[in-house]
Amino acid sequence: MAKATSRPSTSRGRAQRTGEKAAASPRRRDRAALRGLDDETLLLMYRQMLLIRRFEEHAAEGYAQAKIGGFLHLYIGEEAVAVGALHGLRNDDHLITHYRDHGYALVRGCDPGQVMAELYGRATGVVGGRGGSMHLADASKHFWGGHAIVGGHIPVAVGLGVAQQRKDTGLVVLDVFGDGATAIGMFHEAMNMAMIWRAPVVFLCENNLYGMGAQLAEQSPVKQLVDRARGYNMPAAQCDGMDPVDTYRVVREAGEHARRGEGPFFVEALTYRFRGHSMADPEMYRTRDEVREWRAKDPIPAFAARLTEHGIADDKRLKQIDGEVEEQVVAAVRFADESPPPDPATIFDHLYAAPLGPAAPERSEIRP
Amino acid sequence: MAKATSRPSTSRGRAQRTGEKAAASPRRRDRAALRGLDDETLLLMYRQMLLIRRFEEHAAEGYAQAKIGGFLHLYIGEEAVAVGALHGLRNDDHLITHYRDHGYALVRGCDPGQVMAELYGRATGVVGGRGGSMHLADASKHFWGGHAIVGGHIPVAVGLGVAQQRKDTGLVVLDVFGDGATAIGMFHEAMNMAMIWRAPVVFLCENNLYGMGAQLAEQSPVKQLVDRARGYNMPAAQCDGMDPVDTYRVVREAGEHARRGEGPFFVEALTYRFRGHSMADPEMYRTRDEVREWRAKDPIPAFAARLTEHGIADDKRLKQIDGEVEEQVVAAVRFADESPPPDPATIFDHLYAAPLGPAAPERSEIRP
Amino acid sequence: MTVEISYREALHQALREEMQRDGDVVLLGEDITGYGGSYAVTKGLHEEFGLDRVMETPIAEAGIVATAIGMSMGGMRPVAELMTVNFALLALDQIVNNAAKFHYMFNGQWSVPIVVRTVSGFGQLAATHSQTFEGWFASVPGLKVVMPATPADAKGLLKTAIRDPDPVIFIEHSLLYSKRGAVPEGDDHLVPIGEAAVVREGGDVTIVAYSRMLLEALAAAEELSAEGVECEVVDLRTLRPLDVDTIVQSVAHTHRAVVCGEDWRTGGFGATLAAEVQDRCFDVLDAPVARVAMADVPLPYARNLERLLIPTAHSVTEAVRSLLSIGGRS
Amino acid sequence: MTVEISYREALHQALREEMQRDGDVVLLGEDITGYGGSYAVTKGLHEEFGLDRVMETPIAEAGIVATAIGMSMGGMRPVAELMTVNFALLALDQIVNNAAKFHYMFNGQWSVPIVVRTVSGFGQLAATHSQTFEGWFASVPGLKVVMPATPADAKGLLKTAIRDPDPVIFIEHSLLYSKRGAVPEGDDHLVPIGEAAVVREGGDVTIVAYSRMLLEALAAAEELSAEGVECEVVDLRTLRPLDVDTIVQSVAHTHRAVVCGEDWRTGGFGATLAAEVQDRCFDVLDAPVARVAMADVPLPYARNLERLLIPTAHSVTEAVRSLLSIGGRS
Ligand SMILES: Cc1ncc(C[n+]2csc(CCOP(=O)(O)OP(=O)(O)O)c2C)c(N)n1
Ligand SMILES: Cc1ncc(C[n+]2csc(CCOP(=O)(O)OP(=O)(O)O)c2C)c(N)n1
Ligand SMILES: [Mg+2]
Ligand SMILES: [Mg+2]
Repeated sequence: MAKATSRPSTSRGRAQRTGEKAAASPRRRDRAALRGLDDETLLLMYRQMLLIRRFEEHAAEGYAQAKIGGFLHLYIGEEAVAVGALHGLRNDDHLITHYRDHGYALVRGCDPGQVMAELYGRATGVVGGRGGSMHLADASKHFWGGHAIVGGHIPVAVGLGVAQQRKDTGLVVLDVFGDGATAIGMFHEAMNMAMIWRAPVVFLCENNLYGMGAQLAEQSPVKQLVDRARGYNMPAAQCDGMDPVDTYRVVREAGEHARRGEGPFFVEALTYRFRGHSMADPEMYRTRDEVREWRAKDPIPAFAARLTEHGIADDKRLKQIDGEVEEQVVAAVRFADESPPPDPATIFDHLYAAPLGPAAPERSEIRP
Repeated sequence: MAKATSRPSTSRGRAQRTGEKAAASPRRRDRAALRGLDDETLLLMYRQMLLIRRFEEHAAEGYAQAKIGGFLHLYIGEEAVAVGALHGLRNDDHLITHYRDHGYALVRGCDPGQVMAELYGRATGVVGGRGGSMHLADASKHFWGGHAIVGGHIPVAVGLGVAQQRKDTGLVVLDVFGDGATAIGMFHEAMNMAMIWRAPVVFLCENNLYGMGAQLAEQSPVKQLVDRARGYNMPAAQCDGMDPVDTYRVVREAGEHARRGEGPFFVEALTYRFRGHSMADPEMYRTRDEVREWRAKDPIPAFAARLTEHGIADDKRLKQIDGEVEEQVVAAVRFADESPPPDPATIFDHLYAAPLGPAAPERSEIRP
Repeated sequence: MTVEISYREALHQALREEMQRDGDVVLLGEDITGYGGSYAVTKGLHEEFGLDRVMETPIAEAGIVATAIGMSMGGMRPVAELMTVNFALLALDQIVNNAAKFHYMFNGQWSVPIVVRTVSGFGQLAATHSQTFEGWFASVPGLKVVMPATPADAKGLLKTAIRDPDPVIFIEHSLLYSKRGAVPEGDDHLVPIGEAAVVREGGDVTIVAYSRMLLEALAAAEELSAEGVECEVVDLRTLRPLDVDTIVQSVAHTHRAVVCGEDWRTGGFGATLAAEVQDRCFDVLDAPVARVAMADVPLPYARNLERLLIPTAHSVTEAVRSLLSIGGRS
Repeated sequence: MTVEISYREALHQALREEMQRDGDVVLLGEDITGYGGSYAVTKGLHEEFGLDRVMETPIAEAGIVATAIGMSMGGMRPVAELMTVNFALLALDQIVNNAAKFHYMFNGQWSVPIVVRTVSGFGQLAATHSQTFEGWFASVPGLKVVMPATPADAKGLLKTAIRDPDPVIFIEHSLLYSKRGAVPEGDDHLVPIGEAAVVREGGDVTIVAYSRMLLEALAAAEELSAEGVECEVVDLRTLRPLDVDTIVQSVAHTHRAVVCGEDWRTGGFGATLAAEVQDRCFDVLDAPVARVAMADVPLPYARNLERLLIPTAHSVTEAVRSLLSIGGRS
């Protein structure tokens, strides 16, 4: 992966080049691609992808049962991105994402029960039932949310990055957003400012080919989103967002670049969402064939196959993990379902961090 | 000038290449550079640059005498850009600019008296005294203003361009802004949308090296602003903004590209403002030496020298033009000074284009 | 002759008819083609009119409104859709500094005949997606602001807005899209901008409402009528220019007023109304102008909390009852 | 002990002292270094504290506020400068959806201790550069909004705002920068947010004002006093949270109120005040709450037109006189 390239190289491109020159069998090559990671980590990655998948399948059920309201944006199909990216960084590196955030929350270590409780709008949710699916957060884990205004959080990450610099924390910021978000002004302002200040930010663009129903191909003048980075002279690389290990590698390199003080880095993860944009999506804008084609690349069975092929786990172990995860998610649903809704008496809490004193007009207006 | 290049070539670059291969003397080369234009046009260019210069010198006086209020942004030093650019396009091509707009208004054919009257805030001003220096406009000449929110007009030009396309007018839009404006979100949204819709827009960025006091070098991750275009896959070129003929050529090519339906084009004019950002500018951010260096490239004497050198005009003719222009400007000042202020009874006129009917609360609130 | 259709269908018809009538009318916005429009108002129009007249845009709210403004300057009649009014904040500079001002500041040289269609509403969408800013829009000189409550007004006002030479902010309501109502047949049903309607007569209290709150107000009036309290209900329909005379006339005989909205109590449109009514009706008022509004807090996601905060018919009846408990002045 | 300094100098001192006190306090904004700050408030600070603590930004208002928000989440105390309040429209999404809401919507996990310094004012700057939006900011739950009128309050409130854990919109006034006044000496002069001050006592009319309009109100009160009319003048200082009690107490003994601002009459902060005062003081009011505000029109450039529109002491005296001509209720 080239640094500060004017023509960003892609991880795929590199893999191809390796392929050309080497005589190694595909299987040998793939084992090499896994080699940076120990078996435990690989199994953890598998477990995490599965956790996201099962969690969301149950969430979809909860939505169908009207236990979950509002918008529910599933990450199914894209699990490898969150898993790979977060493994590429330190656990305390800062994380801020758009609304498609279940995967990031779970991998970052939020309790699945509390995440499900948030979706259920319960007092035990990660943000007390105030945010729902789009606004998961846990500041103690340096996970700064889940944000629902497209692009709105992108420049916030730059400020977080500048603070790491000033305070010399050695941490970087992972700033996650979709392909559709690259059109909005705030993306531009953020990319530009991050470069000017050399902020340690990894811009991770999840290119799942669609905004809601808007096709990237028709809504972008550049075919590859890494090309967006060229207007800022920002180094950039693509990764295979259906492969947690490839994503891990690219994001790790991007993160180390930023951590070394060399400034921001743009990563484009090539991925696909198997479900609609949100549960309300009639999905008229893409063909069944296209969806089928991508489903064939499902990151979970693909990764499972690699794990067994390389003897990292056998089917039994994978089944066991499967069972454990399912149990965990069922428990999470139960926890959510049994949790109480937020106490109406708390409705004005945390409007301000400082006590308002005698003025406090807000409180006097409760008329529930 | 390359079209749709990923690495935009610059007009300067091209001139250098020409220089390398040819044995022609500098003077021959320069004559060639003028050749596209007949003597009359060249003399008109000279006259127009001079008109802007003299007009603004008198405006500065008017400001000192408090006849002009608010912000006054002088274009002195940058005259070659407006003159060259507008000669590169049709007279009825659409024009929209930022607040540094005197030059564009005058070259587009607004009456200097009415422009000065606008600066004086008089009823006879181009917009009736309502806009002042930053908001000159004449829709009948397809000059859609002077705009004071940095970046705010840039995407408006895209809409104007789309309308030309839909109505098949054969016209293009010249969209003028400064280097500082390229950082703002609206610039990005405009560049992106213009490419998606192939809108016939020439984005003309006047790179005078500074925002107000902010140095481009410190506020931009790209050294050349043409590089900004790369993130949109938009063809781009630089021109020498101290030379009306070079600017003319590049903008003409850009305009023809757009007119042919090939989409937008980005032009970076390399220029310098000799005066402060506005009359209020203490100019602490740049050295006298730098200003002196650029003043040595003053486009007006430089162009005069070329005209005489090539026998297009002799000193006498130039002096005559000088005299005529001075007379014209003095008359403009007189016209402005003798014009009445706007009638207070008109103060609510044109708030809406449609009569408001009985509701019309606005009118009832006049409490002058 | 009328026909019973939904608010959504009424809007769809208005767009379709105006596009048929005038080739300069074009739509632009996010997800208005293949996705079908996030509230399905534009569904199918791109197939009928083609992608040149139903323009899918990238996610760039400022750019969308700016493009519409520029197109209007080029002789077109663009109808820009902002997916929800929450995202309008990103386009506010374009709306306030360009759309609202060009006609005035350039001395009437050109106007900006655009419509910005957008939508307010709720549904557990949480803090950033549950706001409404009509009070802000309505404070901007140069804008017209329309918020229809019924299918008939939705259709008639949208058609008028499209033909209007000034910029119109047209705010729909997500909870009204499926409501049905009688709409005059034919393609010449126009409702004038700037005229309120007295939709129920009564002598005890004036309730001023618009958009969804009109339905809540009517439900409250019905309930109160059973108790012997007769409310006069005014549907504003247009917030700017405000038909203040209709309100004043009503308050002149009821002596009491409740103004209803969904934006925040502090600084919402209800404050504008209350300020105006107390000013013009001081002598006839027997009680302060009461406001039904959103409490001053971001809307939380949890269903129970959301329900506590969203103003309803119940909030209106409570406000009316508490007004009536205040003794007359004379 | 006090010292007489300008409003500009008071602000400068507040920034400097807080930066000396707390290394996490940083400034960011356009042209605040080499240019010296467009109103010279930050002049010289980059030399004293270096470019890491006085950060020049590109022209990107949304980005500036967002950066400040992110820095605050990273443990810093950023003071962002938006060159004028007109440009704040471009950052409104960041202010409303991020700064104001994070603390609430993420359930108190973190707060956003930023100050957004900006400035309103006039001076033939024409339509887009002569607006003020305090009524909008003050309607947003989660924000604090401060508009000092005097050097002492400018200094004391800015220092408090910087130490405050919530986002504070701090609006200065371009026509006040050169006004001088007594400021307590030393670096511990703090003025609490949320407390209005009765700056002149009187029994006939309450005038509520803030920022530049306070000076106009005081001039009006002086003039009216010569005629035997005694005005009580309340300087709000903070618009949110609003110290409504101080206003109510004053109106309780004057029975009349004029509220003054420079934003538009329709939907401006004056409407918020009028709505609130008529609600809480209905029984004691002898006349409607009068508003002094900007007429509902974009401000034109021409000097004579601008002068007609900007509210002045004269507008205040006129409003008071017309209030007094309205007979008492009892
Ligand atoms: C400013 C803004 N505009 C529009 C929307 C509505 N909206 C929500 S998600 C979305 C599509 C975003 O697509 P992308 O960035 O590719 O992310 P993805 O959903 O594919 O992960 C849109 C238009 C919004 N939330 N915010
Ligand atoms: C949105 C916005 N932010 C800030 C300003 C204040 N401002 C006016 S001009 C200017 C500098 C613009 O520089 P540039 O775009 O390079 O144009 P130039 O003045 O050099 O021609 C700034 C910051 C503004 N008018 N609008
Ligand atoms: Mg996407
Ligand atoms: Mg410049």
